Amino acid sequence: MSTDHVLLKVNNLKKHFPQKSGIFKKTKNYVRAVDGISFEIKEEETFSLVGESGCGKSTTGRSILRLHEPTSGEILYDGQDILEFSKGDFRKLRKDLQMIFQDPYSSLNPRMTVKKLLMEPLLTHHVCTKEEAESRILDIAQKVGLSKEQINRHPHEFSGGQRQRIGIARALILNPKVVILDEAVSALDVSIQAQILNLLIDLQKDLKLTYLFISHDLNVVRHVSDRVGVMYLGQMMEMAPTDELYSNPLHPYTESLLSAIPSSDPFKKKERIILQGDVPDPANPPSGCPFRLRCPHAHERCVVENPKYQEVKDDHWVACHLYDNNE
Amino acid sequence: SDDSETSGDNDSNSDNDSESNVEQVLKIANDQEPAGLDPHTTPAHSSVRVYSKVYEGLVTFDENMEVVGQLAEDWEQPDDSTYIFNLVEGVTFHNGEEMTAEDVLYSFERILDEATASHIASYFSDVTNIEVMGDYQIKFELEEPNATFLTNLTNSSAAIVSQQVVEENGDLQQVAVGTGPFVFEEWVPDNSVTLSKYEDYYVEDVPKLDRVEYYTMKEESSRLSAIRTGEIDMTTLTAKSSELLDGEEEINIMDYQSLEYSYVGFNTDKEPFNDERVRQALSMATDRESIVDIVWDGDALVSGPIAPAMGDWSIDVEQEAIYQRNIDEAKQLLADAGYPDGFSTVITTASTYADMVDTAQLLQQQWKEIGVEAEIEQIEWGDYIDTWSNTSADILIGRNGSGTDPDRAMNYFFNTEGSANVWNFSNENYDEMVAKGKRTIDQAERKQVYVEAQEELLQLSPNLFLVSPKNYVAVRDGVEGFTPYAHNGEDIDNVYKK
Amino acid sequence: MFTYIMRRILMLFPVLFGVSVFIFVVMRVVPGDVAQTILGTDATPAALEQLRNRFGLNLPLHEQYFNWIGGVLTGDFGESMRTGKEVLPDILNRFKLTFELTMLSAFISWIIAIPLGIVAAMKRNSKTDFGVRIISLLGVSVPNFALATVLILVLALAFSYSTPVGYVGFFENPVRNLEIMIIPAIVLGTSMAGAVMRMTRSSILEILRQDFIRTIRAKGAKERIVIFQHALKNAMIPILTIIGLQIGTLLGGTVIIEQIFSLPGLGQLVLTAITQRDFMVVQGAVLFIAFVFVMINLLVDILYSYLDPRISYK
Amino acid sequence: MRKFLKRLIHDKVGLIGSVGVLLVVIIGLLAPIIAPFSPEQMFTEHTMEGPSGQFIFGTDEFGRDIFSRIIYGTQVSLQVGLIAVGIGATCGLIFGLIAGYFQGKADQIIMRIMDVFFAFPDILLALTIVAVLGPSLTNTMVAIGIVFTPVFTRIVRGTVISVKENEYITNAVAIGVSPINIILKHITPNIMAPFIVQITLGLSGAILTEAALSFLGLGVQPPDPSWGVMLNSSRAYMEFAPWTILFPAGAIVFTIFCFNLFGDSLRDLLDPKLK
Amino acid sequence: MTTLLDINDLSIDVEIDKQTFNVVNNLNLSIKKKQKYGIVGESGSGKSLTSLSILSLLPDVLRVSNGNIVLDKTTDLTKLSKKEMLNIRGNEISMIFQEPMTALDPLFTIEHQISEVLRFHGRYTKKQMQEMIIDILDKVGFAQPKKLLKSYPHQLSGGMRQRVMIAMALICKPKLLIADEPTTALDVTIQAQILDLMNGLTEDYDTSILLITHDLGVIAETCERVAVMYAGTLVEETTVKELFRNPTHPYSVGLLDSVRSLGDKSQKLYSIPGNVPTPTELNESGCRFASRCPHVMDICLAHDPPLFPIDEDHTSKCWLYKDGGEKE
Ligand SMILES: Nc1ncnc2c1ncn2[C@@H]1O[C@H](COP(=O)(O)OP(=O)(O)OP(=O)(O)O)[C@@H](O)[C@H]1O
Ligand SMILES: Nc1ncnc2c1ncn2[C@@H]1O[C@H](COP(=O)(O)OP(=O)(O)OP(=O)(O)O)[C@@H](O)[C@H]1O
Ligand SMILES: [Mg+2]
Ligand SMILES: [Mg+2]
Repeated sequence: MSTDHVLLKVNNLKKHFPQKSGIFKKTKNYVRAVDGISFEIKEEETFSLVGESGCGKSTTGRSILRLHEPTSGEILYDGQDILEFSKGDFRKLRKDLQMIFQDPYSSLNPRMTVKKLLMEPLLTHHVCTKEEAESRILDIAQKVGLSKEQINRHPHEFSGGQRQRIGIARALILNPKVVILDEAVSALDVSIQAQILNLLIDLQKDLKLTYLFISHDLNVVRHVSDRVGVMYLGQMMEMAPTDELYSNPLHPYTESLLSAIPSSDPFKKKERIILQGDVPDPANPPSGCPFRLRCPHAHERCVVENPKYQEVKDDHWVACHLYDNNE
Repeated sequence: SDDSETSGDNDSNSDNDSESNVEQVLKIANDQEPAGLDPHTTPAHSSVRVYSKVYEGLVTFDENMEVVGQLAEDWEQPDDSTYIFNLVEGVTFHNGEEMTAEDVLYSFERILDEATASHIASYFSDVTNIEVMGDYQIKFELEEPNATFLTNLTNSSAAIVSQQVVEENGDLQQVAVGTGPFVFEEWVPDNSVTLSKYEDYYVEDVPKLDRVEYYTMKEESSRLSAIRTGEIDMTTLTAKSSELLDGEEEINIMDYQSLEYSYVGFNTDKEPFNDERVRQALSMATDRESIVDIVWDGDALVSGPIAPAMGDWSIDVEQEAIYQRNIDEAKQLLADAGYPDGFSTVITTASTYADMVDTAQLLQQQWKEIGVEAEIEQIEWGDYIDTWSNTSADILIGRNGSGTDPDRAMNYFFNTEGSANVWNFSNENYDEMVAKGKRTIDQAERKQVYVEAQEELLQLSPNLFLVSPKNYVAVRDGVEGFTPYAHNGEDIDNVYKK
Repeated sequence: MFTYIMRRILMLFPVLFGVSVFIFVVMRVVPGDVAQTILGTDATPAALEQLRNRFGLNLPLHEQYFNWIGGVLTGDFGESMRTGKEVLPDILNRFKLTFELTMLSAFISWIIAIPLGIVAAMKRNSKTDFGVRIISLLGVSVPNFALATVLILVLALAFSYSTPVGYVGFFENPVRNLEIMIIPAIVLGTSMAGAVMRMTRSSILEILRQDFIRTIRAKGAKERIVIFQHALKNAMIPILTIIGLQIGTLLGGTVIIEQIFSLPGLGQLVLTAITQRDFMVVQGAVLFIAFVFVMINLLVDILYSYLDPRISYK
Repeated sequence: MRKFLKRLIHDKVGLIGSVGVLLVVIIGLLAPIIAPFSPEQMFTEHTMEGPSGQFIFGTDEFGRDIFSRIIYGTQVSLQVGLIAVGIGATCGLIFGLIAGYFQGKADQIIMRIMDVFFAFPDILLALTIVAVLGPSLTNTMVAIGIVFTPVFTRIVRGTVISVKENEYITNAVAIGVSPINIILKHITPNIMAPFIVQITLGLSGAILTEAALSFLGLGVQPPDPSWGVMLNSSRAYMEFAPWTILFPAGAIVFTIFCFNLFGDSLRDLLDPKLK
Repeated sequence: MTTLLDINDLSIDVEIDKQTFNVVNNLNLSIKKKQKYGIVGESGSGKSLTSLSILSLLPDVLRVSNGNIVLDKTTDLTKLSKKEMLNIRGNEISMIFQEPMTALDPLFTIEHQISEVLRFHGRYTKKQMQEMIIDILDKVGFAQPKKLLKSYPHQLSGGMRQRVMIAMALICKPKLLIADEPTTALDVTIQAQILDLMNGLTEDYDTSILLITHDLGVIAETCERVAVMYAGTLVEETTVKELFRNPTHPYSVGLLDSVRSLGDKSQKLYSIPGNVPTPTELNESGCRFASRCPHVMDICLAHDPPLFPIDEDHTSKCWLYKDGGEKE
């Protein structure tokens, strides 16, 4: 599917949100939402980020689009570090980097018609004249399965699935290269979710898109991605091609995550690893390995030392002391 | 409650009820808060009504507005410009100290001292020398004969104060220690002032009251309701409200012609008001009767520069041609002055006084008929005073007290040099007339001077003199011995409760 | 908590500084001259000049400001130009009345508004609700000076009653004091009640829609407990906000009522001072009112944290 | 919009409010046609007459027709309300948008200034402003407008901050829309609901404040027939000419009542949470 | 096993703008003692309303228009007075909700909120209550239950809150626990934790469970019997195993297909075309699924099918099974 050309490369990305308190707004502490992650996405590939709520998936996605200014790190799009761009210049680059949002209800301005919503990106980037825009709108609407009559309606007149199609059309109308899908189907019912996923997969092929797919639904991730990264508490725990990851998880966290997926088969009761405790607060992460508090294999070393993130097999990366010797 | 008690008393044992039974406390409601208590620096009427009960001057007016002695037993005039006063002996200040000629000297020195910034300093600016001739004798020497000197001395602000008290307190704004019939007790700002009887007062049997309480009640409706329910014994009212109380059995309304008159003042430097024809035209366009009817409910007299309450001093203005409404002639005058189609102007007045605002509205309508289109600008009191003193308005509506001597009304307001001549008005002939009035000691002669001066002034019309209202006092049954006069509307020295 | 309060108090300074500059400048811009208003029409120019000098009105503006504000910082608010009295004691004295009036009115408004608001919320869309909404709107629609005047007249004519004259402080004679204050407080209270009633109704409704109310019901709670323990406590935060604002506004907004009922409060002081151009008093009083207003906001914020464990100030 | 109107009509309370508001506005617009006399015309023969066939609300102390004055007063009061609220709302909108969208320093500065005004008691602030500018219709409007600015600023700022949380704003940023366009096209239309509600409530507040200023003698200038002026100047006659106060008071209460009803049900209708 | 709860012909109507729409239509189901019963269906199919109606917790605009809900074969819950219902709630039947973040009153301590249940339904001393609370908190897996007593909800994570909810629901040892999407808002690992806990505890307490979810996987892992709902109607009812082995109703089939095809990357995901109709869009007569059904027949448009028995333990509301048994 994908070419070998690395389109997007994230190097040691960090995003620390200052926790401001008091009226003097002194920064007391930082939420280490993303704490040094690296990955790369090849052209026309789907790379997924999974992990529990609050582990920093969205922050990663948003940092890439500079919807938050990252604290440090590099984000290379087609070889150029986008963090070097001025805000104004980057606004032009946004044409290539688009995003589809989780909530189809709140991510569309309720006061604009579909047509206006689709027109806005075209006008913003001056990519075509108004007349051309009309035909491009009709074109993309048809691609995502919206009829000609529907484009004069307001978002609230559509169902969730249809709204998500509008969101997709809006992101794709500029012919972007990279699309970040932050929980793009999580809010939808199963059968609607299936419709949208089919659409996304088709569009990727048609338009040669590169996807960064963010989700906590491991079944969905498995279905759409080429490679998967597992995040925990702002750090990358494991990264591997999809099949490798699902069939041969190395990190204890990945293992428990996969075992926790409710299987849709009542006949195969599998052995489940039930983790104790909750995801720690990223403002006060534990010392050493971030997962150690819930890890069934935790030992002393995990308390003092954060395991190195290393490639243990071909294209299979993991950060766990269990694999330290597998150099 | 209080009122049922008092009224019950009155009904049951009306005559044989002795004074001792009733608390001799008089409660008076006023519409304004005293501005301060220093008689030498506080001209506000709301203050005068209080400090005039505590302080006394050398002389005062009797009921007939004749000058009689007060702290001065009598006086002699070695020549027309010298006065020697013999003081009453044994008068004490409320702090027990005796009042002597030294105190009189100190009081006038204080008035004349620029640092005091006294508003009546100008009254005595022609005093060249004051000399203590003994403990109970003092001499005043004037620059030239001055017919107004004695009248000026009757002013409540020409009060005799105690040097010791001034020195103890810095000024007299918050304290009041005089020789008068009442002792100052307490002032609760924006609420009340309490006076009590001065037991050692030098006049026998005065005062009759044990205590007087003045309450500040700015709202007419509150005063009305308080007098109705007997919360207070006495209050001043507007004509309209006094009508409301007419029917009430337990309340008596007393009225008297005031010394005030309302006027329209012009900036006589400014076009078109620098032309006396314009001013005359406006006078003829003014329907003073309807001001009497509408603004004052019929209870006012058309007035010239000297209010009718001044008796003989004032002329009968009703017959004056310039007081007759005559639209045609007014238009003719305007046309002569070069305004055949009238003009537009602004009438400025103080928002604080409803009667001024009402008058302005009436004039606006009346003047429309000769083509004068006026806008009304109401300004708030502080601003108004400022506007008045700077003559920054073209037309100002106001009220003047014509004082107790015609000199004030004539000289002070309209002499080219007059301190209250804010109208930029100047007429040599007129200036001579009023100067003569001031110098003339002979009463009959003096009167004649002022009759002529008034007629001259009406013709020149630097102001349009409008009407002089009545004042009303509502008094509850049981308050005896109260008679208001134009020059002393609130004399309570002989008041008692039954 | 303590440090929070201290910091908040520090934060007062910029606002109060702004208020002080603003009122100072405004008072200098206002047309009208204190000397002239004091001395009236009979004053000589020399006397006027004398008076202006005495008040330091001839100094450059910034010097006047720093003289004043320097005094204020050391607790010396200067002297009234009109009466020569010290400004701060006078303000504090008047404030007692205004504060009592404010609190009394607020109290009256709560005992009317909160129960009615609750009832309206509980019987949403019923006749009762409709009635309560109308009453509350009428409450805010009637200008309180009109209500006061009508009330004075009706009481005098129909019941031969008028509030006693002569103000006495609460601690001197509580009964008489309350008798004097009750009618004005009722007038102010009814006009405040409308807003509180609306806020109570809508926040209770809002709370009743929340998920946790369903949980409480599912536990088997009686409606009484749902409303009074849970809904009301949760609704208190927005209600408190509006109450805080109202009390703050009233502190400077009782002018008219004070005037009508002849109460020697802060409002009258300021009003008289404004008309007489008594700069020192206006400046001092406005600064003081602003200070109290900000303090009340602080108090409300602190109350929040007592009510709501989620709000904690450190 | 049609749906909205339908719901408005279904809400009885709102219906009364909207009809009332409409009525007041129409009366204001058509004042010269409806009023039988000029508001300033004095029938000196007919002072202080009770309601009659000729003067249906009676006459005042100058013999002016109270009915006509009230009708024209509608114009004045609406004008005070609209312009005062217009000033307050416009300033509030601009400040609130800037403070809410850009936050940081701009926010700090704007909000601190607003705090200063907010800490000023309303009436005193209006009073001082009118004292500075001098009382007149225009200055009253300006004063009330300034008094209202902090309230509008706060409401706009608060709403902007919450609207900014919406994903569609992030969406627009992600697409590359410039801040100006985000404010104009995405934020402004979406803060309108609470803003409009505040406007309707502000209108009634302005009319009341004008009346209060008139009480203190600082409001609209006679002979302009503002209700506040009428109410204030006739308080003295309440007892023997109750009509002089009854009708202006009624006009104020009715108008404010309707504006409040209208604003209240608008708030219910525009608040998605209450649906 | 004896029946615990019988829902007979339950219909629920909603009133919008003076118009009445039907949102739950003639629903029948019955839960046995100690049984774990699941209801699945897409969003808006009426699952929550059904569960809320059991405890008369429906919002004002909604009301039960037909049918009854019988507890223990004796008590008709729809006929109970308000007071009698208070006795059932939290005591005989308790309920937990989807959103753990908002289901607890933010202003009261955990202890207060749990102790309320005890106070509403019995007389205990303070000490007794505290002991009982500590005991149940311990059971739901809190390591230091004592410390938790004085905490406020905002100090807890979503999983912890949900466990508090479970503790609250079980403290009176209810006969039935209704769990409306108890884990939807939670992460998979936490979800596993909670489901595990519910499974274990209800066994200890002999409590039946009515589990509502849209996740077939959750049903498969937890429940014994299942009802599939679509647009306010029950379309299929059987054991969980039977449903997965032999789904009969075209909607159930579609649902299972879309879930299962997720595994298979090579194929297109299966999806049922169209959307669940909103109450206002429902056509009066005919099968509510007809518009999206791949097997739609004339009769489906005209007449609403009854529940046809497939076999003794399996019913399906589809004209295809008019004659029972196998698909045509
Ligand atoms: N704007 C922000 N300011 C402060 N903290 C933030 C902000 N956005 C996110 N965080 C914190 O950063 C952490 C990571 O958040 P993020 O939204 O990236 O997680 P996520 O993996 O996307 O979770 P979810 O699955 O819930 O969407 C969380 O603890 C969150 O509270
Ligand atoms: N308060 C209400 N007012 C009006 N309609 C409602 C109300 N609550 C629910 N409905 C309607 O009733 C239908 C069933 O709702 P219900 O909440 O039972 O669905 P659900 O199956 O629980 O869905 P979800 O999975 O989204 O929770 C929906 O179409 C919904 O629109
Ligand atoms: Mg996220
Ligand atoms: Mg539900």
